[in-house]
Amino acid sequence: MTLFFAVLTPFAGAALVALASRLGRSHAARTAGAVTLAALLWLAPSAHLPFNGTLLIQQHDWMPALGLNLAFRLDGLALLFAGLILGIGLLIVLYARYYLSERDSMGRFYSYLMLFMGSMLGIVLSENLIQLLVFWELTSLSSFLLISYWQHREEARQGARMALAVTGLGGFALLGGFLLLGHIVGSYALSDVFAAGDLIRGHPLYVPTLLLILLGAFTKSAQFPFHFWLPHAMAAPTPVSAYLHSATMVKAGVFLLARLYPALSGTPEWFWLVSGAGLATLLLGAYAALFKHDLKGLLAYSTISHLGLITLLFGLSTPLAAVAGVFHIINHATFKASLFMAAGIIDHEAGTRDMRRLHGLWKFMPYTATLAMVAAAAMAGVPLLNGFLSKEMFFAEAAQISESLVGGWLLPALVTLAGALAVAYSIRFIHDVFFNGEPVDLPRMPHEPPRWMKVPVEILVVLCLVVGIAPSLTVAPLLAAAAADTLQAPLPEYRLALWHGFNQALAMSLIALTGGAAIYALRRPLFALHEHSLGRLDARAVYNALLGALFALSGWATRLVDTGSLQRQVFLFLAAALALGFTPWLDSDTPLAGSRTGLPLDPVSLLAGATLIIASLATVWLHRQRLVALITIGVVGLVVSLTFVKFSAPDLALTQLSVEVVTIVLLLLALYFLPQHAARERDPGRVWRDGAIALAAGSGTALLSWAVLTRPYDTIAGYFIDNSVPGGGGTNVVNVILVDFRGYDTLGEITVLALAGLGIYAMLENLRLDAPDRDAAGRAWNRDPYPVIMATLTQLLLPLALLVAVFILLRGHNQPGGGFIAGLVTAVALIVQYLAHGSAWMHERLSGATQPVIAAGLALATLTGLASWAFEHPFLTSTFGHLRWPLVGEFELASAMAFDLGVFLVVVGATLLILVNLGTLHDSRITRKAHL
Amino acid sequence: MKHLLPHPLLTLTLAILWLLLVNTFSAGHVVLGLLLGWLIPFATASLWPQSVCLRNVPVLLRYLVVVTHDIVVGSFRVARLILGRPSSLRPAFITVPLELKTDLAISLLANTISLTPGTVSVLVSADHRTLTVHSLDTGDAAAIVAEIKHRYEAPLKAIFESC
Amino acid sequence: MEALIALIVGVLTACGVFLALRGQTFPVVLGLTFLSYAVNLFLFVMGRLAIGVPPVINAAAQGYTDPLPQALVLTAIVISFGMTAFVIVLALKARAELGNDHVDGLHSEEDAAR
Amino acid sequence: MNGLAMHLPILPVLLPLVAGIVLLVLRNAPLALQRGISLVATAALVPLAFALLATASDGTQLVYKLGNWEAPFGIVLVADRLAAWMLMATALVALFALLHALRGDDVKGRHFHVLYQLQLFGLNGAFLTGDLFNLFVFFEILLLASYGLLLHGGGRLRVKAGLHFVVINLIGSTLFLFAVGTLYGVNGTLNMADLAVRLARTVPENLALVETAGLLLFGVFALKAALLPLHLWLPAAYAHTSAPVAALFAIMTKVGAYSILRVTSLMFGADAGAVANLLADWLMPLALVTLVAGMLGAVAATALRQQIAYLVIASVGTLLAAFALDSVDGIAAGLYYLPHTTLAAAAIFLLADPIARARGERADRFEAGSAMPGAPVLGGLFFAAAIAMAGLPPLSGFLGKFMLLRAALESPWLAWLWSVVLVTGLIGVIALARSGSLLFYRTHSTSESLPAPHAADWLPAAGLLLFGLGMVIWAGPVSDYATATAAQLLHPQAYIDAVLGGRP
Amino acid sequence: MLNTVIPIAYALVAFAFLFSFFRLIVGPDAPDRILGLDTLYVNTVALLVLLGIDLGNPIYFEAALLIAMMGFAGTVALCKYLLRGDIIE
Amino acid sequence: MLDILLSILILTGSIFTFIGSLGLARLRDFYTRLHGPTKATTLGVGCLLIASAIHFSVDGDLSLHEVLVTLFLFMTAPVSAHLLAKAALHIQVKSLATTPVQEADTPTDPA
Ligand code: NA
Ligand code: NA
Repeated sequence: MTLFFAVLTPFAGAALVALASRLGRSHAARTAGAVTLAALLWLAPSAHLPFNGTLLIQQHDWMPALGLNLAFRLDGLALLFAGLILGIGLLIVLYARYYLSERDSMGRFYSYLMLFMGSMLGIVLSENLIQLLVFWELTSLSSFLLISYWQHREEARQGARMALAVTGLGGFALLGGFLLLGHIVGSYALSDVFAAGDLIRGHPLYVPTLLLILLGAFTKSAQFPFHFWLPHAMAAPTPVSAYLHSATMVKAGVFLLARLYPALSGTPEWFWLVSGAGLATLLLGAYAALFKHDLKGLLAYSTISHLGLITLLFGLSTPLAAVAGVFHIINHATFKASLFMAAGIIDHEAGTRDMRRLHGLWKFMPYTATLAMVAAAAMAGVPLLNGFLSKEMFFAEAAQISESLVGGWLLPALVTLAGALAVAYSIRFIHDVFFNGEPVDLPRMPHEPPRWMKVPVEILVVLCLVVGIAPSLTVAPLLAAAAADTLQAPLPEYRLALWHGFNQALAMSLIALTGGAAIYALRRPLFALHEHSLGRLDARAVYNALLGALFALSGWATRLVDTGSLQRQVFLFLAAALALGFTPWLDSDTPLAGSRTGLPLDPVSLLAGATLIIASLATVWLHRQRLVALITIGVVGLVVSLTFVKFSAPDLALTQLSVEVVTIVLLLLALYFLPQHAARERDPGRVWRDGAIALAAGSGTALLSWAVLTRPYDTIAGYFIDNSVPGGGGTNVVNVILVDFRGYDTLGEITVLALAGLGIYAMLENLRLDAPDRDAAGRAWNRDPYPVIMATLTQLLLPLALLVAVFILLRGHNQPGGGFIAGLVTAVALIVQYLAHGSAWMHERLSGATQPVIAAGLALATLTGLASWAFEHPFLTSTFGHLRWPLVGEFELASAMAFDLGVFLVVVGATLLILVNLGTLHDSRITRKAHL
Repeated sequence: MKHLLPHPLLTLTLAILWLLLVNTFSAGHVVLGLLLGWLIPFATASLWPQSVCLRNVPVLLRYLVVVTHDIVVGSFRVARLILGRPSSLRPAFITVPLELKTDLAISLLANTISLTPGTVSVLVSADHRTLTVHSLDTGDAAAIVAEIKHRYEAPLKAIFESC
Repeated sequence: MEALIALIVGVLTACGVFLALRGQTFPVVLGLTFLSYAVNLFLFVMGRLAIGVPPVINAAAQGYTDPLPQALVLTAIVISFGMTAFVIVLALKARAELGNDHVDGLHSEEDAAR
Repeated sequence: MNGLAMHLPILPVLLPLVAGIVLLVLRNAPLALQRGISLVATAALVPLAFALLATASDGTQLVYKLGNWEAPFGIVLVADRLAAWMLMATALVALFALLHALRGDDVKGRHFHVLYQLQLFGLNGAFLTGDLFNLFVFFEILLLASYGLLLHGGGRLRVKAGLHFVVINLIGSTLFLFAVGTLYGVNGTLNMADLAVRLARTVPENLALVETAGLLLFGVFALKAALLPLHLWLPAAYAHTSAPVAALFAIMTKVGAYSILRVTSLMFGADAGAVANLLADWLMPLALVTLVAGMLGAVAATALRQQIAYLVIASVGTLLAAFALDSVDGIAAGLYYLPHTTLAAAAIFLLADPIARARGERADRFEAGSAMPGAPVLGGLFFAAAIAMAGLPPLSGFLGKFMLLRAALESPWLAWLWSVVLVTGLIGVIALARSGSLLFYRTHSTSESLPAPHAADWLPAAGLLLFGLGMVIWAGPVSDYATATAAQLLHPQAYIDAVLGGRP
Repeated sequence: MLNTVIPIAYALVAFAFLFSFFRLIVGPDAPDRILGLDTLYVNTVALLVLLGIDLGNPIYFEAALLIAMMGFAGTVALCKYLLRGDIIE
Repeated sequence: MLDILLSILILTGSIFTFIGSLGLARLRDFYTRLHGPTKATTLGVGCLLIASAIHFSVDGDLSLHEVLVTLFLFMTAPVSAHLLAKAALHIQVKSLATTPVQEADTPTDPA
């Protein structure tokens, strides 16, 4: 578990730091330091293992079925990186404590830093590829937070987003690559992957796998053409740059190359892709670094260049090159971190990083200048410093490889050119900043930084020197362990020493040094040339254009589809339904008509059918004359009811009839507030289009009906007819289905009705519509609201109607009728009273509390269903029996009747709730609360 | 008693209507009919204006016979008019002065007029003093008014407005 | 007879679809009503057409039509009634909130002229 | 079994119904009492769902015969792994959304709690039913409740969105009935297990007919799931309603996805004879196009809630792409992804509310503004929620995506699915990074002074995110359950036997 | 005898239905159309009664009863709309 | 015998139904058209209902519930006619007879 805890510690530390920062600024820094040390301590007991060649793997089950486990690995490479991450991390913690100003939130900074540290540690210690990817993405996310730390700066926000976008691209590619790798190998464990190198390289999916993984590595390591994000990430506070761009974030990419080196390297694809990208990056970075006026910009491009160098080394695919690559990882981390910190000190003290203004700082900060100069010399590859050693190995390998290539002289020439450029920009860094005359217009008078701010730089510079002078006494064991675990093979012969004799590499170094000096001397014409040529090229412009295109495309596509038009939506849905419905018939043997013989057509039915069709078409034709449309649609409803009657469905007919009238009343209520007539279509083309859709949909449903009606079928209906009386206690099978066999549907159905009522009630609240005082023709309304004949005679009808309602309710179980119809009859009877007398009159006489009625109905239906629980029967189990009462005689009682009564109540309540509230919409004379 | 049984006549009517509805004349349904006949007026009592004054049941019965007769005769007459030449009709609006006072009586009169030969009640004046009637084929308007008053209004007044 | 019913279902659907595609709330409501007629009729006739055999158990009955679609249609009628009521009131609400009766709240020429 | 345990499958349906009725009765009771009842009833769904999960986890498929009528004659509830899974997701989202609503959204209109409980009634009923027509009924319940909730509080944009939502869904309901009707007209039954049996025996003369019915049914479910091109109702509806309602709606698209999965696996799956693999040609392309359209919409969005709405569409695409793989691994990936995306979308909807309030008049529009009160907490939570939505590690979205991509390895759709999922993933990251930085990064000094958010404003969202984290920590058992569920779905014979009791 | 009378009766009622529908479609004024609809309802009652006698099944009675009631309610509402616009005030 | 009675009733009923609607189609202004349905059709349906009552009563149980529909129709038809006429007067439809002064525009019911 130790490795797991080592990784977990910084994550937990992030929270701890945030808490500690409430106690004071330095508490955050101290806590962060302690957390870093704690992580180191977790590793300490196992740190000796890689040196013995012992591999430590710790594993915990996570998603074993998917091959995704928490698995940590400590080998040489992992240890090297863990050391860099935590070691340099510790120095950064110290440095940042003095770097950040009073206005910057310490807690936030260190929290983010700890998150990042933990993520990096996770990458390097992962044994499982997917788990590695998890941490990989976490570095992208936490670096986003770090880069955008100064969020009020536009360039910080942009830089962070750009970094996230580019590394995010890589992350997704890497996910694909790892999945393919895992698919090829059958495991995501690195150990298994290493063991399957030949299988991988020979697999047909090798090239896509390689491409995806390299995309991940290259984006993270800022390899050409994905390098552009890195300079923009310099908007981060310098400690962040020092950490992310020396030892950690960007190194994750080359770490991945090293990590998967045994599995993926050694093929021509690997060679050309990796070394090609490395070489291009090496040159481009070195070239661009020379022309940057921003101190951190110079360092950023230098970093790109050095990452290219390392990538190129891994691309060369020779064991020695790989060793050199690992070695340069270490060296670059140390000198670049110190250089960034030095640059940060300069920025911090002088208030600018512009090398056109920074001159002659030697006079103000000689100590810092000395440190920076040593580090810059290491960067240039000056002997006695660590950078020299790895660069010599690099030159040697480049020369070696070139012997086996056509046009082989080109590689040594180009890498020497890159070396010369590196020398030139290093000289520029030293000479421009610390010498070269007097400072120009600095915001502050620079002086040496606080004591403790220099300590991290001192430590790193000392390391550069020590390693450079006595490599075999210092770095050698670690390098050996790391390189061995990179190769997963015995180490090649190599010697870490200052002096290898006078060989080709040394010659290249000398050429680079002198060439670099020459380039620096010629800098002014070169700068001018650059300004007018390559300086105008900007990868960021391409990135911005791409992003702009994405946003433009998104906006265009989204607005194209989503116009906010309901008609569009309805059209699309209908078109989709038509496509779905007609497709099965396209290449099908299914005949349209079946074998069933139908009923003969009689004249009355034909007449009714014709009436219905004419009324329907009239409704469509006259739909702009809204009252007329209402009348014609009333005919449609009437004929539909007649159809139900004709084909043996009296219950349906009764229901349809009642619903019809209530709907018409409802529409009339609404019509009062809506325009009486509507404008003509603005677009006559739309009428044709809609007509075509309507015709297609109509044909579709007609054909579907025809197809089914002409076919025989085998139905479960017989069961209901057989069991209606013995099982349900009722002779009206439809009603028994509704209240018993499928009572659950009915419970749902009355809930819908209740919901409609309540929803409408909620909608109507605070809704006030202007009541028109004239009709469509401009006539004032009739001044007699309650004609006396109507008022008087409807009063007489009410008891009769209620009697009918009770009749329909009670007989529903055995004859056509039931709660729903009875409810509607009652509601209509009461509505007629409202029509005849007005709501004010009604509310004086009737409580009109409809919501309790709805609640009571729902409750009654539910409780009837629940009652069966008492008898250990499922919900809604019904019972019935025959009772004998004196005088009255025998009669049947069924629990389903109580259920039906519930239905009745809900229908009455909901219908009245809807109609009455709608009716009093504009009437302020009545306080609405009173009758709800 | 008045509170417990607000409309005894209605109760009886409803009980009979119930028996008509269920098409059964068993004891159970008689009880149920009476129960409903009591319950429904009880529940809707507030929707009733005042207890109906009803006297002169013989007059009422005779009135019903007259009206039924007139409906049948009137229908034949209207049928003949419809089947005849439409252009020969002499439609007119006729104003009938009212002696009836109660809304119920006026409404029943209007109803009767509409059901019987060639006339439809169209309007009751704001002061309830006159009733406008549309006549399909008007020979002598005054005769129609007189017949209405004599044949329908007088008995209605006797039945509903004599207490 | 089956062909007539199929034709009716088709006509009801076509009218419903056409009206549902209109721009004002009122024809849309009418269109939805048509669609519910169409589908209720469709669902009902899925039990096939039968005359004079209502599913009411009776010693004298000559048979019974399929009762299940009838029960389903009853449920569907009630549900579409609730839905229609809701959408009518919603149309009014939209009229109040959007200031006109266009489904997208756009001003029709008539509203603009006012 | 006896006592309440015997009725376990129906308890998640009845509890919200009874609570809804009680709340309707107590509509004038003190607010605290109403809230208490609503909260208790909603919270109780979590243990109920857990009990069902526990019962179903060994493969048991509880069948509850309503009215004590045998299937296929009566309606049955079937609590299998999938149903329990959906109930759990619903219960969690509902609980946290309700907690958020109690901050004041519930008093902005009438009957919030009644509608809320009945919405849950509809959702749970839809997940549990084993009857196709009953599914329709519960669709209507949940729709009508959602109409009410959507419009809760009123307002111009809300009403317009509501009108569109209602109309399009009504047309959808019509189509549903056409499909159910056709299936009944040909097969004479409504029980889904019975339909499965009969559909598998479809004779050639009826083939195109039942295929039409199946595809129309798919059209309806696709509308509910917001699959392209039927997704247009969603952005406005989700973006303009209140936060808790939008959060609860995160489960609504999943009803459509659930129905597609249930119906295709049971009735049109590999064992379905002539009608087997009905959706094979349709689902994957539509899902991928939906994913792309959703992501492009998220990029184009000009306000946070609109963006989340489009991300919900994108997540539907991802989800259905997983189901479209039609393999144990694919469906398992979808089933793991489903609660993840529901919880994440709900969390970010809930978060959008305090964010909008803390930004004053800029609300949730993507305009740079001044420093907002409570930025660290809200920003941190937004960051986490955005990670979840974008499918980045370490949250559950990543694992879902991982499972999906892994499952696609053996599929002929591999190249398409990978390209779309990976590229849209990146686009999502770009879009969310932009919105996050526009919303949270102060660009000018404070001018208006707004109150800092109360902890209760963001705790429900944080709670949802914690569940997302839990799905990562316990990813093993969770994904195992999803895999077992997928296996159960792909072998529907056990379901059929459980429902029909071995009846032919 | 009934066997010959009933088809004639059907035809007569069907024509009545047709005439009412004609008036409903042709108008010209709203009251004409409403009157047409009202008469159509009553014609339907006649049709149902005939159907009941024809099929010898009393089950259509309730439909007739309801049509009579609902037709009246519809007519009242439509007329009220013409008179007052706001039908429940 | 009963057959003949029934046949007469059915025939009379359907003829009156027919004539009422014929008037609706045939007559020349709204007010005259109003008469047909109000009287003839109502009577026609009444006859048919009585026929039905007789028809089902002879089968066994007494069937008098048709009386109820008749009663209902006779009570409502005049009210419908009245309201229609009132509406027609209000919107001033074309009339063959001189229409009365619009005195109805004063409320009759001060409540
Ligand atoms: Na029902
Ligand atoms: Na039952």
